[in-house]
Amino acid sequence: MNWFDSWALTLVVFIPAIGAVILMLIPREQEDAIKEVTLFTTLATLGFTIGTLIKFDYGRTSTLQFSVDKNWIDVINSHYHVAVDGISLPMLALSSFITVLCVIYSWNHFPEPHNPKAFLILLLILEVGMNGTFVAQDLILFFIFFEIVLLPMFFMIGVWGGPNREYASIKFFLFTLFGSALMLLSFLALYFKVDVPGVGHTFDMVLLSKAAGAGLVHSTQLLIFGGLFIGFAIKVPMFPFHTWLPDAHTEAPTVGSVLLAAILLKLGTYGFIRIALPILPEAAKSWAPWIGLLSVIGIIYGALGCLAQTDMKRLIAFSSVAHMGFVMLGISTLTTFGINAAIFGMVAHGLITGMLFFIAGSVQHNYGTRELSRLGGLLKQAPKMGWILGFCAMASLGLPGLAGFWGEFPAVLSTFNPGGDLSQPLFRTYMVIAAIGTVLAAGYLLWMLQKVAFGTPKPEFADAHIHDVTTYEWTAWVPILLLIVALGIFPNIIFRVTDDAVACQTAAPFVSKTTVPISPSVKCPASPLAAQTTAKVSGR
Amino acid sequence: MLSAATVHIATPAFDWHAFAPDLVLVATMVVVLVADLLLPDRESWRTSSIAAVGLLGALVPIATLVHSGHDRNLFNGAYVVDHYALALKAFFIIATYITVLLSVDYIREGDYYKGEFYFLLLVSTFGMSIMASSRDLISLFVALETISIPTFVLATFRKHDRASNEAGVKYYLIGVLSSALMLYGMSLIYGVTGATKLSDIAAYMSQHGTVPLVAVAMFLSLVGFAFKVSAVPFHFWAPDTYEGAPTPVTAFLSVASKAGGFVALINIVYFGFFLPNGRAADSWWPVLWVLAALSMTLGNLVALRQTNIVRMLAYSSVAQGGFMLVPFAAAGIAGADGHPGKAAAAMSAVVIYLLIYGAMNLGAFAVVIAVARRTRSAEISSYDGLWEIAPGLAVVMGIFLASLAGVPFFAGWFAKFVMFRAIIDAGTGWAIALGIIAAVNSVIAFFYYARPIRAMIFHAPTTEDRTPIVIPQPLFAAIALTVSVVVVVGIYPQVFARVGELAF
Amino acid sequence: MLLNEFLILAAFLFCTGVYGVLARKHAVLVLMSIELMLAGVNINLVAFGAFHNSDIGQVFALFVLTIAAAEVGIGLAIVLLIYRNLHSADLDDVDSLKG
Amino acid sequence: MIAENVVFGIIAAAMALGAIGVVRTKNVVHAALYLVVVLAGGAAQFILLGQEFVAWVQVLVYIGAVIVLFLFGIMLTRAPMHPKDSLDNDLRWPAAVTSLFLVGILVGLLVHTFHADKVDVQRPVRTADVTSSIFTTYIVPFEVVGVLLLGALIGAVVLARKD
Amino acid sequence: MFFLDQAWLVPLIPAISFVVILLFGKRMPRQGSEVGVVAVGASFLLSCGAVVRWILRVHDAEGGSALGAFGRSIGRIGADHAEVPVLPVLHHVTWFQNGGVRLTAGIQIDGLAVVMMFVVTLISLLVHVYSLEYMRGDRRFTYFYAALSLFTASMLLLVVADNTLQLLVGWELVGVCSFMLIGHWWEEKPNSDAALKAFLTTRTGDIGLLTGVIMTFFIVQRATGVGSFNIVALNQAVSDPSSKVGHTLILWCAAALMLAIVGKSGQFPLHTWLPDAMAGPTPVSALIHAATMVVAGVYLGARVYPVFFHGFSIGDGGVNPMAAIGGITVIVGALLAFVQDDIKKVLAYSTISQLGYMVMALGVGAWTAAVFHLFTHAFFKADLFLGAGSVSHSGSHHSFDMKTDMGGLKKYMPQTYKTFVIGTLALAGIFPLAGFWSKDEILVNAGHNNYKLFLVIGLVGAFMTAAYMTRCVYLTFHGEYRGGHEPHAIPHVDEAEHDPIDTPASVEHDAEVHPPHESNRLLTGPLWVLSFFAVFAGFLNFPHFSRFEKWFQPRYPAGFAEILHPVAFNPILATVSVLIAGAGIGIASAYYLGKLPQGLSERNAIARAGKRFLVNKYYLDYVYENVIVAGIKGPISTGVYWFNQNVIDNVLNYTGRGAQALGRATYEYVDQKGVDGLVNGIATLTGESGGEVRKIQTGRLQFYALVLVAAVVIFAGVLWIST
Repeated sequence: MNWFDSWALTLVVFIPAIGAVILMLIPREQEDAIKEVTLFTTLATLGFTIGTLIKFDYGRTSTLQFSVDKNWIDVINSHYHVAVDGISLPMLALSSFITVLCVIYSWNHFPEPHNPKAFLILLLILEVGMNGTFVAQDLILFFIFFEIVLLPMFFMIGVWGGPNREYASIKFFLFTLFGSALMLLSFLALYFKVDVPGVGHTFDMVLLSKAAGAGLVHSTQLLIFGGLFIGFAIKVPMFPFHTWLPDAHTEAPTVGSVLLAAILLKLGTYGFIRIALPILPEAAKSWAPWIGLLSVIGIIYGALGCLAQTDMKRLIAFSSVAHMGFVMLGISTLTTFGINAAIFGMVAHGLITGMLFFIAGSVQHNYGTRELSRLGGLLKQAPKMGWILGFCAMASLGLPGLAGFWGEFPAVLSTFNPGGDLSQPLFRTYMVIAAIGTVLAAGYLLWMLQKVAFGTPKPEFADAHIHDVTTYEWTAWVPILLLIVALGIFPNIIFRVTDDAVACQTAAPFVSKTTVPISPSVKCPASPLAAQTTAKVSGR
Repeated sequence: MLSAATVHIATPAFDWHAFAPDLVLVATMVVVLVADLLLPDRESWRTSSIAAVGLLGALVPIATLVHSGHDRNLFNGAYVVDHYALALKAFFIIATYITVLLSVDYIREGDYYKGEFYFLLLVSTFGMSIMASSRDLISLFVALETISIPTFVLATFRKHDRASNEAGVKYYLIGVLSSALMLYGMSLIYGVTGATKLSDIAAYMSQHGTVPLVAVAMFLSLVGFAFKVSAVPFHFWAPDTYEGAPTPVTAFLSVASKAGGFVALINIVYFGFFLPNGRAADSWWPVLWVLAALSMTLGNLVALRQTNIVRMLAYSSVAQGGFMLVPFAAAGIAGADGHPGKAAAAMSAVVIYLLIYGAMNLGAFAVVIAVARRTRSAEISSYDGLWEIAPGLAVVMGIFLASLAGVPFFAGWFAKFVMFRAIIDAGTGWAIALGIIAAVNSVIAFFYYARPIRAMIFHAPTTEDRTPIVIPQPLFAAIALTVSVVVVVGIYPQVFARVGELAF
Repeated sequence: MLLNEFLILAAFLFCTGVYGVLARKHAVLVLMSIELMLAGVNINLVAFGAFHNSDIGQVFALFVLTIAAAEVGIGLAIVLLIYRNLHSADLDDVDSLKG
Repeated sequence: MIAENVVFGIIAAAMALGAIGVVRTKNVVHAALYLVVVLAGGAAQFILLGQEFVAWVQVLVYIGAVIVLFLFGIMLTRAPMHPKDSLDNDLRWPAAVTSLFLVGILVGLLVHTFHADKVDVQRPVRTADVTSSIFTTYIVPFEVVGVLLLGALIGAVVLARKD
Repeated sequence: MFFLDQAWLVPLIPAISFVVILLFGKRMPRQGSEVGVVAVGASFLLSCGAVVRWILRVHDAEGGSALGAFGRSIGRIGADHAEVPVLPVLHHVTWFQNGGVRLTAGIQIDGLAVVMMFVVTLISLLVHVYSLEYMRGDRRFTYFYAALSLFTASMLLLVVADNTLQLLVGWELVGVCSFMLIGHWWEEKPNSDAALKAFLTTRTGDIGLLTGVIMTFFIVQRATGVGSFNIVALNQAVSDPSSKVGHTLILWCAAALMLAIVGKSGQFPLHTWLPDAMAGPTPVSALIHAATMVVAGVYLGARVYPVFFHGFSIGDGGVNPMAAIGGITVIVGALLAFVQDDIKKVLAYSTISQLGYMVMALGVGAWTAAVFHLFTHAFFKADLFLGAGSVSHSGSHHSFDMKTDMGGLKKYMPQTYKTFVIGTLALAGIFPLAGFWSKDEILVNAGHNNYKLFLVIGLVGAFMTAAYMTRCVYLTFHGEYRGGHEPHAIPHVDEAEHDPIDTPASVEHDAEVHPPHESNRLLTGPLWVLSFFAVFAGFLNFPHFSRFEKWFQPRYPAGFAEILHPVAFNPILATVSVLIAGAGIGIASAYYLGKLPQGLSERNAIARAGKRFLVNKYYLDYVYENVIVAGIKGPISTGVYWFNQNVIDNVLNYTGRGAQALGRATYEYVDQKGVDGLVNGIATLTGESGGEVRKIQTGRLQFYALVLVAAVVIFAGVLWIST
């Protein structure tokens, strides 16, 4: 255990916090210094993330690495336990990566009322929460980080947001708070009700996963899962808990929207994969058809919502509902295949929708409006931006060869043969609905593209001076665009990281006995506890 | 008739060490009074320093008592100095100390009796200190009155202000009515059990079980404390009194005095009515369940509609009181289920909640006082754009409100957490139901905690005056102290968790 | 003698006091009603003391008496203050804080 | 035994009437006098119960001090001696109903619990025991009451003082 | 075996070219077009190499050296060719791993693939060259070439794919390229509308592809235990009679993939996007919407043919969805072609009709015939499109309206005219041009496999094809030139109006400056190349020579061997079909010429008749209108057209509009008023109840006391009762 192994994750989480403290000490007037410090902080964080990526042992992605486990709150037996495995690694990388780009983008894009100091402090605190959530291996720690992101985002929307920002910010906050209150109840119930063999009551996610709900009667499992479900589903957001999302996105400043779409929504799906499924597998089996149902409803519903929008950002926001529907559909199949797809979908959606929000922000910046009826001819006035928009629309609609496809297709594929002895006809119906959803996705995205980019500019903007993509924008965007292509062509970049981890940590309890699994055999690291529980699960 | 002069009164063995904190407080009272007499009128605010020093001085024997480590049972267990009592004594003293810090400039700049103010504060604190150790109905009653009677006066301290008068009379009358009801209940308990010492009462009940009269008597004897913690429906005085009383007094009422009530509740419920065999719990947990649910819900709902921040905080404190009552119900449920261990854990949850609540609520009031120095108003609208004028105050206020709302990394989350933990631990359907009510309420609570935050940060200032708000040093110290507690405990809750754990 | 004779008398006094507290307009009368309640409590305590043949009832009653006196003192002071400021000691007039 | 019961009955009746008088009279001074009746009756009952010390304290503290205090209060607040309108507020009926319910519940419970319990009035409690208790077991509350009284005194002074 | 083993280079080179053009094209002397031409040229050479190597491989398998084999096989014309297995060249690498399954990317090079590679690269190369002139001065010249490169790469990726997933990738990418190129002039809304329509319609078909591909994965999983998208494995899995794969699954898979074919290959009823797609530049129409992309559906059908064969139970002579849809499309497309005034739309409907032939061929079990027709059709249809482009470029001021802007162009554009007529004759199936052989093979097989109905349909289609093409040729090249009188007064959104920037090229194109003239070599060169193939490609499957069949028909035991039984040439049927086609030409000519007894032209009767028309322009128009309206075809075609535009097309359009309306309604009523309304309602209700509860706090002290005591009473009462 060398220095790096034991400190890397802690640093990744808390360097932004240190940066935030430093920012507080810099006078508000020294904007350049503030920006530079922020950039340096996020870069340092990214540096450590990259270090983690490099030193990560890809041969055993299903094992937790860089693990640190210290006592934190003794009375409740809660630990400061951080670690990454193949499931969290991509998310952690995404989070620290996008944050850097957001800082770069916002360099001279600070929305009113300006005040970079406050804005960047919030951004850094947000990063603490995001990174922390993805590395936490203790339910309480997870909960804390999960909640930390609320306040900065609340202020970002509320202070730097659009005209209806107060409503949106409160709505965002209350929804999430409501979910997390129930989630906390469920965590506590897990603590008290699950008796991990040889350990007793614990908040440790790893141990709880190994126990896999041992000693819980089914109805209790269902209830606890219900609490977790609402908590995470609100964050995702799944239909019908999605209504905070369009408002929050529409009103949020660009960077806020980007982070919201790229990372914050992932906290919910990550929670499903990391917590809900492995810890309560039996309940997950009972819930999965309903989750699947809500997912496909979300896919269609989000698409229909998009078609009704007149505001570009709101449209993209609704598209998130649909896309996250695919992610959740993948999760609801309880198969390694589907959950891998979900993780891929999370990353892809993070990049693509994040990028779309960047563009929406720049469009707003240039035109002062996001009304689709007033826009047009972006390709004419700012061809590069127009093409990037087209590119992202294509990526978003799931064009093969770009990242979006690998989130959708395998998810849909896995619905053909769901795990955990779920009903095949039901999930195949979902498959068809989801496939129809892809057409609708193409419909609304291209419709948006047509409205915004094609045609000629409306008379009111005919003579407007429109900046094409600026240097800062290029710097922030190019990495995303490259990644979208790279992941599209080489999906294995992510799949190879997640595959074993998902198979061993999330999907293992759902391997079906009656149908042939997609995955023939996966070698998981042997743990006496795991073996014991697996035996128990399969013995049922 | 009373001529038996030869009666020999056995001098009880007196553990002076155990009483040292209380004695320091009494001594401070005396010094304050004398100093007030001696000091010229213009200098009499200096009594605050004496009070402050005395309060801090009282912490010294507490520290030595903690250090000495063993529990002290005096008078056959009627008066106990254990970790629980010491922790709460320390809490009361520190809370009062912060109240003194809040009061210094408020009292100095107003037309008040200065020495008397601090004297009365100290008397009340003394009552709390006694309360923490009392394990006897008579002591509890006396301590409760010692807490209350000075605060009746303090609430009325702005003598020429009609609102303050009204605050005083409402507080007084409801307080007296409640204590009469409580006394009636106590008299019945005494009548049935023949004892006033809580341990004897517990022993009697675990032998005989409860009869309807005892159930009603227990309930009646809770009324006085329910009034003190402003549990719905005994809360009516609170909003009016909080609004009318001088703000530092309000802070004191909402934290120290309320905590006194909770300590009394812990004493009577846990040491008196809580029985390991669970025979009595059945008859009182539903009461506390209902009180908790009502307090949370009603407090939150009404707080939604407040425009005055003090009044809002009053209702918030009603709701927070409801949250603090939740573990009582949990303890009762666990007790009735035959899990005394869970009940003890629930009680430690109350203690932890109290400590955290004290820090954040006092802090919030400190900011209210600081802002009111400038705006002379407690309307939420007067907070518009505070972020522009005084970003520091706005951030700090935001932290306190967020903490009250239970947002993590501010101490409030841990308070809520232990509360949820207690109720989930109890685990029955009723417990879960209460937990869900609490969860829903903790969300509703955010609605109104967010309103000042929105006003401060999202709204533009209404005044043109952008000069910075001057915060006097004591007030600054109070704010700094509370905010650091809120942040540190939020990140490392073990600090307070340990206290709560030690207490039970 | 039946214990209940005293207890019922006490209950009656107590409830009469309650009625007085709720229904009397003048503050001083309300304070008197409080004294009625406390008188009831005291009879209870003393009766129970006799019932148990212990001195605790009496001691308790003494404490109640003492503190009741202190309460009345404070109460009258507050009433006086209100009368000075409002020129009325009617509790119905004290209703400016509400909502 | 019968004699005691008769005495109790007479005193109790007087007390009850006095209590009703306190809450019904239209004259504030009369109310104070009715209260005297109740309190004096109470003292008598204490004696009847063999608890003499508390009885005399009752007489001294209440009738000697508190009632005087009330009379001062009445004077200072110029309470109406012959008011035109009622001294009651409009919550009279709900208050009456509530009180009746309360008394009903209490009496019912008492009867249910102590239905035939006898109290032995022939064994008076020795005052010495009382004092002994106060100064040993209850020394803490006793001392606290001292502080409390001081606080109440100063508090009352602060409030009542004209300035 | 370089050319076969390294066939992955074929799609890779244009892909690289795409990136290079995109990044550096603008800075190059010819704005990136040179890169595109060179890259596609290289791919073409590699493809040619692959074709040659493949042929040699076939003969190697039969033993003996290649040339010797060639000679021997000529010598053995008519001999029964024994089935010697020729294995496809398979290479793959791990693409990604998911769920423990290694999914691969790779190439499957066999006869079908090399044919397609050849066709795609050849036509792409020609279009690249053609566009150098045609698109010169276009405002997005560089971008155009980039898109062409990307298209070529994607199409080739689709072609070489060894698994259905990779095929899906290529499939979607060509769809996107089609979208980009149809909407090339996106400034005008109709163009972008058409692009959207094309993309969304094909995407609707892709529902089928998506689910179908998924099912292919599970078909293999059922059969082998490990899921895979591999095409060879798939074909084996469905063909193996002992496999565990249920017929239902295969049927569903076939149905799903059929939907994909319907969408992509413009089959009834999802064909309406194809005419609209003519909004794109003409070279694009030639490349994408005639020769290559639209046949991707047919290619898919051919690729996983065993799935359809077993799924739809082809070969037992019964009507199956594939044959039925193909047959309907043949007739519908042909009927619609009659009433078009836009030359490109005539060709588009013709394409639909011809694609119908191919699908129908697959549906009647004529695999080889379908692929062969795909092969030949690519040449003459590209020829026709490029010819139309040439006409519009040099003859009609960038208009495609035959009735207002063309006519009599024969004398101005002789080379275009000749190549166009060759293409027309090939398309009409006139002996001995390419179309004759391939169409004939379809008909023969349909008849042989007992699909008499489809034989009839094929003949009727052939008749109509000949007729509408004759009309087209007539209107375009004969008669009197009708353009030039009112240049630029045409409301038709055409390519002339696309360039708001006055480049020299667009000035040059002004009709008043330049009367109709022949196009330059960059345009006519490709036309002649294509004409060459249109004439000679058919001889590959000359009866009993049957090289096409021998070389390119799958000859490996992966499901094909037992189901492909192409039948021999049937001279009678061939005669009949030629006669029918000739009749079509004749009757059509009669409509235009027959009423004019005396010849007017020096050279031939048709032209003479045209001259006469020129003289009596108004009269002729009048007659023509009456002929169309009053004639036999008139009411039918017009009716079908009406049905097409108002019912089928509107179904599509209304589906779009309906989806949008549904979206609005969902958003408005369900989301905003329902779900969100509920949320806000709860919030409001909470606030309101706060307001109500607040009223208890009356400010009256004794009211507080009353409530307090009342609560005590209630509590006490309840406690008494409950204990």
